[in-house]
Amino acid sequence: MTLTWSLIIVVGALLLAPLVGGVLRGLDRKLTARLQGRMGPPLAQPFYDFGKLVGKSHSVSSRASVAWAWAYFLLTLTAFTLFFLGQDLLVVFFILAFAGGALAFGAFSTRSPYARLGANRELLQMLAYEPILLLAAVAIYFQTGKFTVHSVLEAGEPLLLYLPLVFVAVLVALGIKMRKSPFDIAASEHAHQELVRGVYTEYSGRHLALIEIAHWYELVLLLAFIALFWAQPLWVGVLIALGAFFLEIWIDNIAARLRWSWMVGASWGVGITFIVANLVLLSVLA
Amino acid sequence: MARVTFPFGPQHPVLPEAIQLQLTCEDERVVEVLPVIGYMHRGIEKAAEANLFPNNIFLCERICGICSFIHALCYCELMEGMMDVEVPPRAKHLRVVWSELSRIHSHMLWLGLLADSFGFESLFMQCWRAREIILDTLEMTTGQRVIQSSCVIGGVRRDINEDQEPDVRRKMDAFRKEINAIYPVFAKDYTVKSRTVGKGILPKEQAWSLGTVGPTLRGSGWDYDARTLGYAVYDDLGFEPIVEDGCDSYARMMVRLHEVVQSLELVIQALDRMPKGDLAVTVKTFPEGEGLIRVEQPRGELVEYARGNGTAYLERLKIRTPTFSNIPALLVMLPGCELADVPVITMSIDPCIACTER
Amino acid sequence: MQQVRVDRGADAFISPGALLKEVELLASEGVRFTTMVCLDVDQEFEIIYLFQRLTLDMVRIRVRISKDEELPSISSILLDAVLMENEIKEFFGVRITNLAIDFQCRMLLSAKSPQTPLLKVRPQSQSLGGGE
Amino acid sequence: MPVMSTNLIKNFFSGPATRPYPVVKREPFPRARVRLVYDPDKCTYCGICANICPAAAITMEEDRENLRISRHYDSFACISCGRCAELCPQAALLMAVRTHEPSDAKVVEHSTSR
Repeated sequence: MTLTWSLIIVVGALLLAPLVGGVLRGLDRKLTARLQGRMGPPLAQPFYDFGKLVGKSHSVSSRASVAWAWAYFLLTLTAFTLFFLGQDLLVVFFILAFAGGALAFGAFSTRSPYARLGANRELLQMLAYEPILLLAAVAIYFQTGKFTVHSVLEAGEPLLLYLPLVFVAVLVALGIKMRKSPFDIAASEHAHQELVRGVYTEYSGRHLALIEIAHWYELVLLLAFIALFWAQPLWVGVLIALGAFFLEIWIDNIAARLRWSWMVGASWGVGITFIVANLVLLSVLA
Repeated sequence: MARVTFPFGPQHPVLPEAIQLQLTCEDERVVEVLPVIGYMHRGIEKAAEANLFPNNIFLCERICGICSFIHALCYCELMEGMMDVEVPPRAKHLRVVWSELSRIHSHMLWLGLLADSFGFESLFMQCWRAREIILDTLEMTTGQRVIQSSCVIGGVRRDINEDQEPDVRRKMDAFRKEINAIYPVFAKDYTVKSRTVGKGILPKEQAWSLGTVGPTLRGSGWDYDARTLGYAVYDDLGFEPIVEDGCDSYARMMVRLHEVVQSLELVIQALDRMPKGDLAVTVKTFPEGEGLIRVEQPRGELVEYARGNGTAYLERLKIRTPTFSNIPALLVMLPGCELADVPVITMSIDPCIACTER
Repeated sequence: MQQVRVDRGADAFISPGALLKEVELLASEGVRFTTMVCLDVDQEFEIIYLFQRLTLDMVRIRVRISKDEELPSISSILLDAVLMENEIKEFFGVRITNLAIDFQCRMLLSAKSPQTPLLKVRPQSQSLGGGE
Repeated sequence: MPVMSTNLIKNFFSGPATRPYPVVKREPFPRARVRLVYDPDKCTYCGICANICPAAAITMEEDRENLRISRHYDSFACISCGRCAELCPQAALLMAVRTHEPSDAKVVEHSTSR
C-alpha cells in the first residue's frame, strides 16, 4: 500500500467515523426501543442531540476537566488514526488506555462526589478490559507474528478460526467499553443509576458533545478491531462486527446492571482465561 | 479514599420523589445515612380542617397519586364509621375492585422502578406497559386514570355496569398474560437475583420494633395485612396475607409480585360476587366524636384518625401514611451496604414521600 | 375486626410523668409504636399514643398537658416514634424533651414557612374549599 | 440468565405499544371525565356547585344592589372530579369527554344571572 493510499484511507475514516458512529448509536436506540415495545427516537437522534449539546451555553465546573476532555478526544483520535494507518495494535490500545485515563482524571479534577466515584469505577473498568485488549493483541501476535494491523490484513486466513475464545473475550471488553448492562457501572447509557452519569456528571454543553463524538470514534475503532477477526474478505468481518454490536444491545436488554466486583471477576475470569486457554490450545495443536 | 458524603437526592433519577439521603461513604461502602425530608410538605392535615368534610375526599386523594383511591376509601370508611352509615353491598364490592386495581397499578409501577434502579431498562418498560392495561381499566370504569375520585361518603359515584364488565374481565385476562411473562424474570433471572437476594436485610424482630408496615413487614415474615381487619368486603373474599421469610429486598419484591397476582384474583372474585343494588346512600348527618381506622395501602397500613364536633368541619384529621413508618427501616438497612445497592434497598421499602409529608 | 369509633372512656389517661414508665411496660410486652395524634383542645394539648400489640390490636394512651408543659420523648424506648414526635413538635409547638434525633423544627417546615401551623389560633371564619 | 429473551422477541414482533403522540391520538373512554361544560341558559344560580366544589374552582358572587348573582369558573383550578355535574339540579353542568388543546393563558369563565 502506498503512502497516498493509506493517507486517503485515514482521512476518509476520520471523516466517516462520526457519521457511522452516530448512525450506530441511532440504530442502538431504535433497536433497544423496539425490543422494549417502544417506538424509539428517529435514527438521526444522536446527531440532533449532538447539535443541541454544541448549541448549549458554556459552563464548566473546573478548567482542568475541560483540558482532560480535550485530551480524551485527541488521544482517542490518535489511537483511531494509528489503527487506520495499520500501525501497532499494542500502541493503539495503550493510547486508548491513556484516553480512558484522561476521562477518569477529568472527573477526578472536579469536586463532585458523583464524578469522583464514577472516575474510581472508570479506572476499575479499565482494569477489567485493558488486559483483555492487550492480551488479544498478544494473541494476534502469536498468530500472525506481528503486532500491526497491516499484518492481520495481509494474513492468509481469518483470525476467528484460530482465535475463537479470544473473540469471546473481546466481546466482553466491547460490552464494558459500550457501557452496556451488566457492565454499565461507571456511567450508564441512561441516567437511572446511583451515580447518575458517573464520569460525565460534571460535563455539559460542548464538552459533553466532544466526549460524545470521541465515544463514537472509540465505538468505530473497537468494531473495526472486531472486524479484523475476519479480514479476508473484510465485508464478512464488518458483518461480524455489526453482529457483535447487536449482541451487546441484546445482552443489555436481558440483564440488570451488576456490581464492579462482578465485572472485574467476569472480565478476568472469562476474558483472560479464555485468551490464555486459546493460546495454550493453539500451541498444543500447532 | 477518605470519607465522602453523597447528597443522594433530593433530585436524583433513581428516586421517584424528593427525599435526600445523605450517605457517608468509605469508597463504595455506605457507613452512615441521614434521610432528609421536608421538600414537599403541603399541609393537607391543616387544609382538611378548613374544608367541608365531604370535600376532604378529594383532598385526601391528592396526598399521593399512586394510592389515591385507597386514601379516599380510607377517609370515606372513617366518616361512615363515625356517622354509622351502612354502605350498600354493591358499593363495597366496587370499592374492593378499584382499590385492588390501584394496588396492582402501584405495585407494577414499583416493580418497574425497582427494575430501573438496578439498571434493567427493558424490564422497567415491560412493567409499565403492563400497568397501562390497569390504568385503562380504571379510566374506563371511573373516568380517570390516576385520581379516580369515585368514592363518596355513603358509597361510590361510579358503577361497573353490564356493558363494561366483560371489558374489565378481558382487560384482566390481558393483564394476567403480561404478569405471567414478567413474573419469571423477577423470580428467576440471575442478574435480578444477584442484585436483590441478601441485600437490605431487615431481621424479623427489627421489622416489628421499627414499626415497619406493609410488604416491608411481610417480607420479614410477619403476617399482618390491614385487609384482614375486614373493611369493605375483604372478610367475605377469603383474603390471606402474603408472607415471605427472606427478610431481604428479594423477599419484599416477591411479596409485591405475589400481591399483584392475588389482587388480580380479588378483582375477579369481587366482580363475580357483585350484588345488584344501590351505589350510595345519602348522608345527612355530621361526624361527631372520634374515629380511628386502619386500611391497607399498596405500601402498607394507613392509619387515619378524625375528630368531629357535629359540624360540617372536622376538628382534626390525622393521617399516618405507611412510608412514614417505613423510613426508620432504611436507617437499619443502608449502613454497611455498597453504594450500588442503595437504590435497590431504598426502593425496596417503596418510598412514597408525597404520602410521608402530606 | 375493624373498629372505627373510638370510645374515649375506655382509654387510659396518663400523667406526663408516668408516661415513660407506661411505655416501657408496653414495650416489654412486645408492643410497637404506630402513631401519635396531637389535639389542640383549648388551653391544653391532648396527645394520643397509638400502639400495636403482637395480636395486632391497638393500645391507646392519652396524655393531657398544658401548652407550656414539657413532655418526655418516648424515642429512647421506641426509636421509630422520633419522626412523629418531631412532627408534633413542629406543627403544634409541643415541648418534647430528650428527642433521640432532634430536627430542631426543620423536619417538614422551612425557616420561611408558618410556625406551629396546626394550632387553632386562627379565627373561626372558614373558607370553603381551598385545597392547596 | 436469558429469562427476559422471550419477552424481547415478543415485543420486537408485536410492534410498539407507544404512539407518535401529536399525530396519533388515543380516544378517551366514553365515561372519562375530562372537561366541565356549562350551559348558562339552564343555570338557576342556586350555588350548589360552588358549595360542593372541593377546589373552589366555581365561585358565586352576590350583587345585592342589582339583585344579580355572578358565577366564575376557573378551569385551571378545576380538578375534574365531576361532583358539581352530578349534583346540579338543572343539569346545566356536564362532564364531557371532549378534550381541549393545552392553553398558555389562564381563562376564567364568567356568567351573570338576569
